[in-house]
Amino acid sequence: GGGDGGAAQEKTTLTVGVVPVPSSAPLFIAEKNGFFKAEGLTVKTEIIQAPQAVMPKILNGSMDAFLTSYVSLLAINDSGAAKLRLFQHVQTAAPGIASVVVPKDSPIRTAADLKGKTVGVNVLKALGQTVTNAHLQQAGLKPDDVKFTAVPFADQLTALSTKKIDAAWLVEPFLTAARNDLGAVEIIDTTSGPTAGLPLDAWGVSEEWLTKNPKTAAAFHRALAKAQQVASADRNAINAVIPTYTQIPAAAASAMKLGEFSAEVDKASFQKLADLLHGYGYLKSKPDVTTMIPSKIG
Amino acid sequence: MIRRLAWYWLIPVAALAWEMVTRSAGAVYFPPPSTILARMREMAATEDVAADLVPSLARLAAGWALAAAAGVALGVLLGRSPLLAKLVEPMVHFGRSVPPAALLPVFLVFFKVGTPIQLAAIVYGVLWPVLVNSMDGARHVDTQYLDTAQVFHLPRWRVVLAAAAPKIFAGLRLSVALALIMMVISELYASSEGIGHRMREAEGSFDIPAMWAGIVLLGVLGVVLNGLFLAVERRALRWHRGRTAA
Amino acid sequence: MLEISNLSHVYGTGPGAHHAIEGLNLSVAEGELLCIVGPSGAGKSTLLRSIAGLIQPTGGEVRIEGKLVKQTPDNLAVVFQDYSRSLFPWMSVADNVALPLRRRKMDKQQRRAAAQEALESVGLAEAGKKYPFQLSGGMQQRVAIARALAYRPALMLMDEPFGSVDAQTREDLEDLVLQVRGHHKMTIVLITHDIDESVYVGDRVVVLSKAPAHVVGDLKVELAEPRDQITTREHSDFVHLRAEVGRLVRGLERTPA
Amino acid sequence: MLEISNLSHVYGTGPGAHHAIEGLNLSVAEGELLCIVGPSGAGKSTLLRSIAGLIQPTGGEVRIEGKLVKQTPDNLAVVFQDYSRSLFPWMSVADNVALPLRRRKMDKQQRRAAAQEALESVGLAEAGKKYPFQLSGGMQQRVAIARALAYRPALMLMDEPFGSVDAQTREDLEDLVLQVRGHHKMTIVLITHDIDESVYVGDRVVVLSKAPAHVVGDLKVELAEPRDQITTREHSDFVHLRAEVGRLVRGLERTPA
Amino acid sequence: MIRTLGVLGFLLVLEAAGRLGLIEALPPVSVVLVTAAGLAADGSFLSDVGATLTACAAGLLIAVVTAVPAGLLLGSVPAVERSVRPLVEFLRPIPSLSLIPLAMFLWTDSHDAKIALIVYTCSWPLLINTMYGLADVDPLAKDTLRGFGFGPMAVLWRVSLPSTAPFIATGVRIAVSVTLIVAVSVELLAGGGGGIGAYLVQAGSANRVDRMLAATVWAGALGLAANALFTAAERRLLRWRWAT
Ligand SMILES: Nc1ncnc2c1ncn2[C@@H]1O[C@H](COP(=O)(O)OP(=O)(O)OP(=O)(O)O)[C@@H](O)[C@H]1O
Ligand SMILES: Nc1ncnc2c1ncn2[C@@H]1O[C@H](COP(=O)(O)OP(=O)(O)OP(=O)(O)O)[C@@H](O)[C@H]1O
Ligand SMILES: [Mg+2]
Ligand SMILES: [Mg+2]
Repeated sequence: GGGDGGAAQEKTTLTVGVVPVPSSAPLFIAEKNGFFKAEGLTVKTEIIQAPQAVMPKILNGSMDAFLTSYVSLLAINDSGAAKLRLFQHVQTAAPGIASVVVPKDSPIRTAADLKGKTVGVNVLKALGQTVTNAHLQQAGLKPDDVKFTAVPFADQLTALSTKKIDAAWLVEPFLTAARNDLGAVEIIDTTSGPTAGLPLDAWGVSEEWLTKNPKTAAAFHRALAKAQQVASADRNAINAVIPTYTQIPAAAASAMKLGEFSAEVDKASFQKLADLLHGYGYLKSKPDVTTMIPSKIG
Repeated sequence: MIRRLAWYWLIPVAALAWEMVTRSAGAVYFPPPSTILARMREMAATEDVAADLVPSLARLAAGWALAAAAGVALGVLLGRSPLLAKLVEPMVHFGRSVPPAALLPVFLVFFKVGTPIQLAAIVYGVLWPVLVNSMDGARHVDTQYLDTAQVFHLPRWRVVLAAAAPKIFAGLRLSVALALIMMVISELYASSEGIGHRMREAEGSFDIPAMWAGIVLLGVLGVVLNGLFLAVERRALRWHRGRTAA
Repeated sequence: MLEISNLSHVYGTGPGAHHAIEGLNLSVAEGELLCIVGPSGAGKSTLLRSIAGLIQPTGGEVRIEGKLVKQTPDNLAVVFQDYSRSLFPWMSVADNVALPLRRRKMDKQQRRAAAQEALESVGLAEAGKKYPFQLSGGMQQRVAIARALAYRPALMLMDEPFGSVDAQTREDLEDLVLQVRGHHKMTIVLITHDIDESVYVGDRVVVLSKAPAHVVGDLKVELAEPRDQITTREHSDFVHLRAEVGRLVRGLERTPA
Repeated sequence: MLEISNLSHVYGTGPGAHHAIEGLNLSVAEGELLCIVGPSGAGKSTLLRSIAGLIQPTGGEVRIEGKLVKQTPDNLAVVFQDYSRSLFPWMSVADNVALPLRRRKMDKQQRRAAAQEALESVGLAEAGKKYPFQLSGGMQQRVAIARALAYRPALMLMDEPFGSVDAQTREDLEDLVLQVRGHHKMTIVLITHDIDESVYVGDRVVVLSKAPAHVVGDLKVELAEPRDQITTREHSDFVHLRAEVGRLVRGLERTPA
Repeated sequence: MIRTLGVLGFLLVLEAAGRLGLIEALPPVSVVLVTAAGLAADGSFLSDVGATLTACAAGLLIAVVTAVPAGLLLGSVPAVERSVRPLVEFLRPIPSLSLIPLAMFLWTDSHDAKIALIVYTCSWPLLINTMYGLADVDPLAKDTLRGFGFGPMAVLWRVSLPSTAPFIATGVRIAVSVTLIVAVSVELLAGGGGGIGAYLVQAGSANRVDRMLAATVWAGALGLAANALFTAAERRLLRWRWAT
């Protein structure tokens, strides 16, 4: 890519919603390495929790792009409230980064033991419940055999250690904390087996934004893609930026297990995720993920 | 009866105006009332509404009653005892400024997920306006009433309660709507049924008419509960209305 | 019964402090009806509040039956000067009168009857069901009197109890107080601005000075009993005493703020 | 100046309704000082409120200078019976007195001076900076009087304005009212329970019946001017009139509730 | 003095409970307090506090200047009150959290959306308390001024408003903490342009429970300070009330 004249771009200042998790790292790598500047872009970030809450801002144009999980992307598109497009893939799951855990003295030891128990997930009818369901089914249980309840990740450890829930679906860095602080035991690795290799997070934009800002989109995409290259090649680059926009200390950032930062999403895995979600009834209609991946940006 | 209903003229007028505005604006987040009503009818037909309403309302009633009783009792106590007030007031003003959402980890330590934690959240949220109004009301009771009570050795707290009633009722009036709000908020996390849960679900899946259905339902509940409350208040404060009607 | 020694009271502190009472000594015998007269703002109500234990005087002491008054003593009733604010607006008139009787060993029926009787005695037989705000000023004042009378206290403190009623009713109420006192052996301290009244109802009249209040005159009233509105007031002793009290009151300068 | 014709007022409706005034006719000439006496609960305060336009009588009409009273007429002041509640607790005494003067063309300085002057005239020169609750009952009542006097209204309505002050102060205030009236050409309607007072200050005394109130006596008081607390009260005309009013008042039965 | 004792006692009890294992899973109070103290030197946290406070102040100000007059209107014209009541009662129980998407949609600036939600939520205690205060005004006080020929507006301004002031003051004190709660909650759930809530999101994503609690302590402490400020102002403005 090259920094061709910003004058031709529809807009040069972008507001991007970032979730303070490792997946947002490429954006900060791009910023740090001056990729945005080279494209004549100024990127402002706003800390968000999940894209659902900022959809109004996407729709009224006050936010340009945002970090989203694939599940959210699918859910939002399914609702018909907005047409979202996958702008740049970020992270694909690797084994051991999201698991169902139980307290160390819990009698629950296998997926089958979860029958009739309460499992905490961060959001209902989303990734956690979906991947857990897949493993429960493998263990011969029906999704209804387990009661899911929504507890924010940050509060899951408390809920788990005080036995207010029986098990929790956790991701990094909570997973490490659960292991280290509570001695929690992993009973299901939900990013392996039937749910291995699912795509996790990506940068999303609205279709409307894409058609309205083709030049800006191209420039922004070039910068992000470049940063994604850096991230996939050099774990240290990720480690270096994480403490700048999250409260994860440098040491913990380096020790954290991460998924795979690749350039492109694997369409088959994306479709598999969509099918799982639809299969459990979390999506109304069966989606075709290819429609969400723009053929060419710019 | 008809005369009473006539006072509700503003509701259809507002609904009509809203319908026209939303139709012409066509914003996704603001569906016209007709769409919302259609969605409500659809939900009523296809889903077990009672299964969500009943537990929500039961928690609402229990939580409100607990909070109101505790708020009035504590408020009057703090209002009348300067020593006690000094001792605990900082904690009160601290506590009431903490967002209930941020207190979830603390609640999680003490209460079981489900109804207990939801009840706790409702009580916590509703308590404060009742407490602050009762406290302020009890603190500034006309000294002549207190002197009279003292001379005749009348139970002081009853005089305080009656004299502070107008202000206590202001707090209670606030608390009714607040209880509905807390009912919803308490169901946002750690819950799998109830109106709030359904509203969050609707929000999560961008079922905007369903989200508005929840809002409308809350509004209607608010009008109904407030009507009940005012009926009780009219009886309790009859003396007050008569006296202050200029 | 009542011993007040060297009583002083100062409102506020610092330069804005107001000496309401200074070095006041007074004693009232059991069953006596003492009238207190004195200029407006002298400190009469303050004195009465000290006796009732409603304020802690800043100096001296009040003893009732030998016991130092710290809190409101038992078996005492007060008719406040500001009667309208001493009736509870949230209760009917009858309930207002009956309320203190809860401290007597009476059941609800008896309380109600006693309240009705007291209301009748002040000419308000039909007002029981009304609320205070529905009564005229003078009627409210009579309710406050009825409440105190129904209570039958050992010590009754009355702060200008007849200020808002017409002449005829006033006389009736004066006689009512005399009669109740006779029947029930009450000790009564009555503050009044009406010099004639003080002599007519009092066994003794105490004249207070302007603020800070202290006793400037203490007259025993020895008039034929039972007293009678017409004959007593015509009697030369009455006329003489009244002039005497008048002189004492008038002897004081006009009271400043 | 003031014409009241066939005035009636009923409080409440239905079986609990109370007829306070019925078919009352009365007229007051410009500059006249009319005293109204009548039993407690008769309807005197109700009458006064109707004149002031504070209540809409249920029947009949009140006219001031020919104009039907619907709202409170201009240039009128009221001293309420319940003076303590009519003073604003959030204002100093001086501010309370000065407040109505905002309707006069006066700047702040003048208002303050007028308030101070009025307070001095009622013997409260030094109370201006205090708050009402820091005053005794009688002092509060005098503040209410000062407020009305400072306003210099064309029509002044006073509801038992001297009920809570001592005898000496009461006489001073009576003379003050007479003097102010003379200086400023006010028309005054004064309700009182003191028959002597009604004759002493009034140009005319009207006696009301017990509720429902109507006029049962209307006496012209023709005493030598200027009046004087000692000589006027000694005068045989005074004694005669007083007896006459007394008879009219007493002629009424004891007022029931 | 007594206040300090009360707070100290409370903290000691909490600390003891934590140390004795009665409160598992949460860091002890002392740790939270030390973290909270540390935040005072954290520039980015302080700018978050600033963002939250400016939104609160703006929201409260707008709410007071709209809700109090509205309350005065509703409280003094019964026909208007009866007509508007159903609408008010319809709106009051709608949680501001449910309105976040709508506000975010209407206001392109997150900060403005946050202020709008604050205004919406904290108007109710002001409105209701003003109305109840108005119903509590002594009619004789109003008659007094009417007797001097003052018009309805003057009576409203000079009698009803000062009489109602204690109710309004209570409403303001309730509203102050409501502003904080709404601001933080909006920031927490929807970004809302930085602030303590955004800090909570960051701390939560990094599993820093101590920091989350410390930031929560800050929210409470800010509420406490605001309450002290408003109580002091009330004591000055409503001196006559505290003297009796
Ligand atoms: N607000 C009210 N509601 C119902 N009845 C009332 C009300 N105000 C007064 N009354 C009744 O009207 C009658 C006349 O009252 P009013 O206050 O005019 O008497 P008054 O002549 O001023 O008596 P007083 O000398 O005792 O002040 C009384 O019997 C009283 O009970
Ligand atoms: N709460 C108070 N604070 C300050 N000063 C007060 C207070 N109460 C009364 N005073 C002052 O104390 C003095 C005596 O008041 P008190 O009420 O005892 O007078 P009083 O003799 O009853 O007069 P009155 O006959 O007018 O009722 C007055 O000058 C008054 O200003
Ligand atoms: Mg007094
Ligand atoms: Mg009267």
